[in-house]
Amino acid sequence: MKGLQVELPGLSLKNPIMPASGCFGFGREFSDLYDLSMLGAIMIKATTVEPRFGNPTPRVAETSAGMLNAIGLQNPGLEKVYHVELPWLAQFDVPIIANVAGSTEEDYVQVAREISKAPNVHALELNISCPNVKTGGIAFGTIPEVAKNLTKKVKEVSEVPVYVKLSPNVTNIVDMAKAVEDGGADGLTMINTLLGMRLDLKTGQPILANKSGGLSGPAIKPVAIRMIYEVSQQVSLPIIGMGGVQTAEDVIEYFFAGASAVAVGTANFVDPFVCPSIINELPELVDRLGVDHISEITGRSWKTFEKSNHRA
Amino acid sequence: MKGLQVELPGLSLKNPIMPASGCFGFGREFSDLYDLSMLGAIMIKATTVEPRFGNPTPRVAETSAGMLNAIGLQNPGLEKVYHVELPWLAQFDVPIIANVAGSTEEDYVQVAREISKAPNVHALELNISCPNVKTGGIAFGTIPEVAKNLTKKVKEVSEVPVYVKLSPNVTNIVDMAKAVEDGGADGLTMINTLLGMRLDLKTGQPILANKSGGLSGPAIKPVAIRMIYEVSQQVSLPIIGMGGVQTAEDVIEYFFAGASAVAVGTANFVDPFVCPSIINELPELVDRLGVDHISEITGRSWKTFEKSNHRA
Amino acid sequence: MIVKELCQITSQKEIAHDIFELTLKGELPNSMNEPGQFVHMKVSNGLDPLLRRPISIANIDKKASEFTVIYRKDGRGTTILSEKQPGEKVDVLGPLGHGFPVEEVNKGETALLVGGGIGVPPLYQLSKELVQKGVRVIHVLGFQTKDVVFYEEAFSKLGKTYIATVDGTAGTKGFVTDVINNEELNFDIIYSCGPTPMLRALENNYSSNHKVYLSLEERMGCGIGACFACVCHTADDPTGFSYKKVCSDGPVFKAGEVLL
Amino acid sequence: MIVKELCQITSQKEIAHDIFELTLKGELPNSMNEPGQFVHMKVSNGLDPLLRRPISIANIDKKASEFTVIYRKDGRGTTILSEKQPGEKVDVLGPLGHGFPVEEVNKGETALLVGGGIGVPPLYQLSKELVQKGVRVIHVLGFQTKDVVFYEEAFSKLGKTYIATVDGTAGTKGFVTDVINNEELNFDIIYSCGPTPMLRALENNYSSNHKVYLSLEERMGCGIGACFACVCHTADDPTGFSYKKVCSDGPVFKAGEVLL
Ligand SMILES: Cc1cc2nc3c(=O)[nH]c(=O)nc-3n(C[C@H](O)[C@H](O)[C@H](O)COP(=O)(O)OP(=O)(O)OC[C@H]3O[C@@H](n4cnc5c(N)ncnc54)[C@H](O)[C@@H]3O)c2cc1C
Ligand SMILES: Cc1cc2nc3c(=O)[nH]c(=O)nc-3n(C[C@H](O)[C@H](O)[C@H](O)COP(=O)(O)OP(=O)(O)OC[C@H]3O[C@@H](n4cnc5c(N)ncnc54)[C@H](O)[C@@H]3O)c2cc1C
Ligand SMILES: Cc1cc2nc3c(=O)[nH]c(=O)nc-3n(C[C@H](O)[C@H](O)[C@H](O)COP(=O)(O)O)c2cc1C
Ligand SMILES: Cc1cc2nc3c(=O)[nH]c(=O)nc-3n(C[C@H](O)[C@H](O)[C@H](O)COP(=O)(O)O)c2cc1C
Ligand code: FES
Ligand code: FES
Repeated sequence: MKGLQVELPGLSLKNPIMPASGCFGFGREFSDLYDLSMLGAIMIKATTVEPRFGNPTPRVAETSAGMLNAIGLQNPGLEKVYHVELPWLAQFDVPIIANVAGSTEEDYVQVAREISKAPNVHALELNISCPNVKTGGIAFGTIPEVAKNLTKKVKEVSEVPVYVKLSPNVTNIVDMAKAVEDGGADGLTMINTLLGMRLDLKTGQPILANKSGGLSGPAIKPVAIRMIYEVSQQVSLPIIGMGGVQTAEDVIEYFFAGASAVAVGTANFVDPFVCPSIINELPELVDRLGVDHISEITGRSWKTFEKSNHRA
Repeated sequence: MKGLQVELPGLSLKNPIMPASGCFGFGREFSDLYDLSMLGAIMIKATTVEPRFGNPTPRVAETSAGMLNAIGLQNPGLEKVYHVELPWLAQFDVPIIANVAGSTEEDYVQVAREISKAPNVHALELNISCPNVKTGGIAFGTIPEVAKNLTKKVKEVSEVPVYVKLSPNVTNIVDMAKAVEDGGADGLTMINTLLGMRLDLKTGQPILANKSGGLSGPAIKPVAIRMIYEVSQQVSLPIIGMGGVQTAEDVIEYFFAGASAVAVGTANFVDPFVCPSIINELPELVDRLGVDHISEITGRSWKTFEKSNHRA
Repeated sequence: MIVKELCQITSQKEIAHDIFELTLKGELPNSMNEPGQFVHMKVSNGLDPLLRRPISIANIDKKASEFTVIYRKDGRGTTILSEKQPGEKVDVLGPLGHGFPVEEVNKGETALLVGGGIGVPPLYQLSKELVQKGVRVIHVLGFQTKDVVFYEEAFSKLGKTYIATVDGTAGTKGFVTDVINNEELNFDIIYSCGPTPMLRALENNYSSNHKVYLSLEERMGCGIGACFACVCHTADDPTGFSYKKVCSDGPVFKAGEVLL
Repeated sequence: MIVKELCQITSQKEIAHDIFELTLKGELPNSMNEPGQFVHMKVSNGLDPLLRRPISIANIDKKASEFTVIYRKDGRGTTILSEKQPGEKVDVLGPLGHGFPVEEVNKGETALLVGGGIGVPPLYQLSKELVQKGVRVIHVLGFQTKDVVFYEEAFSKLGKTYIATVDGTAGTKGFVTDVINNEELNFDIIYSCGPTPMLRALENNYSSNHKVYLSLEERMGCGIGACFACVCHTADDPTGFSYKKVCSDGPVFKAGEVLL
């Protein structure tokens, strides 16, 4: 659609809307509902070297304007993703962003090296921020130096641009962003979930079998907007924004904050048709803002421009 | 009310419910609505050495199941709080917890020394975590060593027990809690607001004049519960929990997580009668849990106990 | 006294494009004693939206135990409110703040009531009370365009009523200040509610030789004076610590009292 | 085919204590082809609550373009649902999952339908379809107590119906398994839906020499197989990587297929 095309490292997007990793599986379920080729891109479920079953159930719990999940990176493993899921996805005219996860540096490097060879994988998303995995992985997402080194290692082997997915569970998000920029990242995706918990009112026990989980949905949007606002002013990498996006208006808010594209996660569970709906509604909103192209509004919140008077 | 009395350092509470700092002013407005003596305690608005006007307006913005505020610690200053507000509050039979803020160590020490002398101030709440003040203050709430030293200094001069209010905007909340425990804190209050932002859909500019603000309300409750769950297992200080409490059920969830009392913030704006309502509803809930005293359920989420089967 | 009450909707009408007139029944009207006060309304039972919405009281009918508000369907909250049907209940906190001082004008004198857009509603109850007191009232009401003009007839019944629209589709083309100048209106006091630029113009042009009372608007949290969301500087100390809260000290202030 | 539709409420009744029978009209029933499937319902327009609620389809009336669900008013979502009135619309996603295989039993054979609490509803549509096929049906329905028993008469019209209550206030005192044992029931196949301990007992006691189909329950996110919230291990690989999703592979599984 006119005015929605976006060019990002490795990605030529028809429009800036894509489902977020872990909220769309490998696309099969949604392919029964609409044509996946209409999406800007697809961020597929995290892939690890070996298959993972993930955490025991319950794996989700509802919260006020949000939800907690502790899926635990369930996935069929690199080989099956590479040989079954990606070739299946190749029938659609849509670039794939492969979400790469692991518990050691070697894990990440191996998945990145292999999966970046798939012809329809146009970019990697380095998941250094999954809160639901117990091993040492937390350091990747919270210590700038560790994140930088991991990014470097992955960049060395990847055949496609590498986006790093930042965790919001840090004191200083700008430091993390700068570190992965130094490490050679081509872009950022942010934010992953906030760490949260809910307790059952009868037993007193955590509702999630994993106890804590990742908080997503509209509740976290103000945190994401703030972080993107800060980071986009301090690094020169493009940002794919996410966290609580439900409507085309939310997409505009993310662009204003500094995002160049937007991913939709939890909202796919509330309304499986949400991505096509947003894509349909965007052109009119962009039009109303008086710009020809959605990219023109990226960072408007902090770029100087003629303040329009909007008081009736 | 039977079963609701709570004993905490410096505080003998009729019940464990108190308005949170900044959400109740100095009590005057609510005193027209109900008898303040029915509250467990009152956490008064942050007090600084000098009067502060605070930030320009707009100072609040609504978010999904939450709100942002950037009041900027507006207050009449130590002298007026000490000589006018606290004596006025002395007419009620309710212990006051004085919220102490500043931009330098000296500020904190001076306010703490003076305000702790007021006869109805039974405890201090060290606000090392206000996100809406631009000066170097952020270090107090995010660097364990700095927080520890500040706590120590304040403890040296305070005539009443000192609770330290933790910021959720940190990578590791347990480290912060341990640091202030080492510094001699008598208790913790947690959590303060998450840093967030909202943008106006017409102008693209932040809605708050201060740009970013503190996110409070039900949206943040899962984050608070998770942090209290973690911290209460790692330190031996009592915790006054807060973040999105709206109902008596929420209070129970905080106790399960590890809190010994609960503060109500944003909910006072939605329903100014919320504190008395919660206090009225609590006894029945405690009763239904089969305990005599609400303190018995503190930390039930992580303490071993007979799991009750609650499946119908 | 501030009361929180579940009031029942007795009528809800769209009286102009996206402008709704909502009448509610309950005990609340008994506590309403000043025109220009407002109520703080919870438009849904749950958390979405979370906060209350401040809306001015446009009409008080103590005999019927009813009061009326007029609001523009704008964002999420007012949209939800506009979908409510007679019979449904709305959680209302009020009456809040201090209204227009009717006692500042005497029987036989003339009051100029200047309203802009959704600032017009509270002037209706004010006008009724002034007329009852024997004050002559002149209304100058400004709107964006013809489609959003409301209550022209109701105001006309109380006194001379001028309409101005920005695009000239109804009444005079231009701003309310143009009308006041062009018509060479004479008056003893101004009461006004509307956009800040309008209030500022009135303050600048008339407050030196007239009594002028202005009703302000500000984003609110609590609505009762506790959260400090809605403060403004006092005019005599524009950069200092002294302040007024729009919700509890206002929303009506004497011109020159606070910094606009 | 999965459809998302705003269906209109044609009736809502409390048929037992906190148990509601809700009938909805729309195109959706045309896509419903298996008893035991479920719908995923958004009980409010806004964000509170955020997620959909899975509820089994209890009755399908294609001619009237209606379907019925029966649910217990439990938490926030079902409470909001229970307050809705005929004429209001509900956002329904469905039909979801795989239901009970009617083809696994032949005309003239006997099917035992075992339900527990809010697991009873999907058995109603199943029973109707079995009877229509010429299968003899026996129902054993367990409830906590008399007040929450529902559809006893409706099931009785289709076949022999035993009620058990935990406290003995209606039917036999005890569990459904007690009834099956005591009454020495004979049957060719079991279909069941209810609490996991009940399903586990049926699997343990009968699956070695009967066909047994069980409908499972799990906390859900998407309801369509995308989020991996609702997975369970397969029985042949109880600690491995193989899994089934309750929402899209189930909710009905053959006993022995997945780990209960
Ligand atoms: C004292 C007072 C009296 C008012 N009287 C009237 C009236 O009689 N009729 C009428 O139509 N409007 C009136 N307003 C404005 C009215 O409060 C807003 O239009 C309304 O809050 C918008 O809510 P929303 O959910 O539709 O918009 P949203 O933009 O979704 O609201 C988001 C948040 O911003 C706040 N907000 C948005 N616009 C305003 C505004 N203009 N002023 C204050 N807060 C705002 C909302 O209260 C809410 O907290 C009054 C405002 C004040 C302060
Ligand atoms: C396939 C399937 C079919 C079902 N069919 C029926 C039915 O026909 N009648 C009926 O009364 N109930 C049925 N249930 C259970 C029903 O989904 C829950 O009672 C309902 O979701 C509770 O929502 P709530 O908002 O009232 O409770 P809350 O406790 O407020 O819900 C909070 C969250 O937990 C989830 N949740 C809570 N209890 C359950 C549960 N038992 N199973 C799954 N999720 C739960 C909710 O969906 C929601 O996401 C079914 C569940 C499943 C999985
Ligand atoms: C059920 C679920 C599973 C997720 N799995 C992954 C994952 O595998 N990899 C990843 O990087 N992020 C994962 N996420 C995080 C989302 O991609 C996204 O960053 C986050 O949910 C915020 O967006 P939202 O609020 O729109 O959901 C998952 C989120 C949810 C809700
Ligand atoms: C308007 C507003 C003002 C606040 N002012 C203060 C303050 O002065 N000092 C402080 O320690 N916390 C302040 N807080 C934080 C609250 O005390 C509380 O920690 C936080 O809002 C979370 O609780 P809630 O979700 O119940 O509001 C303020 C919060 C709000 C909403
Ligand atoms: S709105 Fe809270 S002080 Fe005015
Ligand atoms: S509920 Fe999402 S996969 Fe089953």
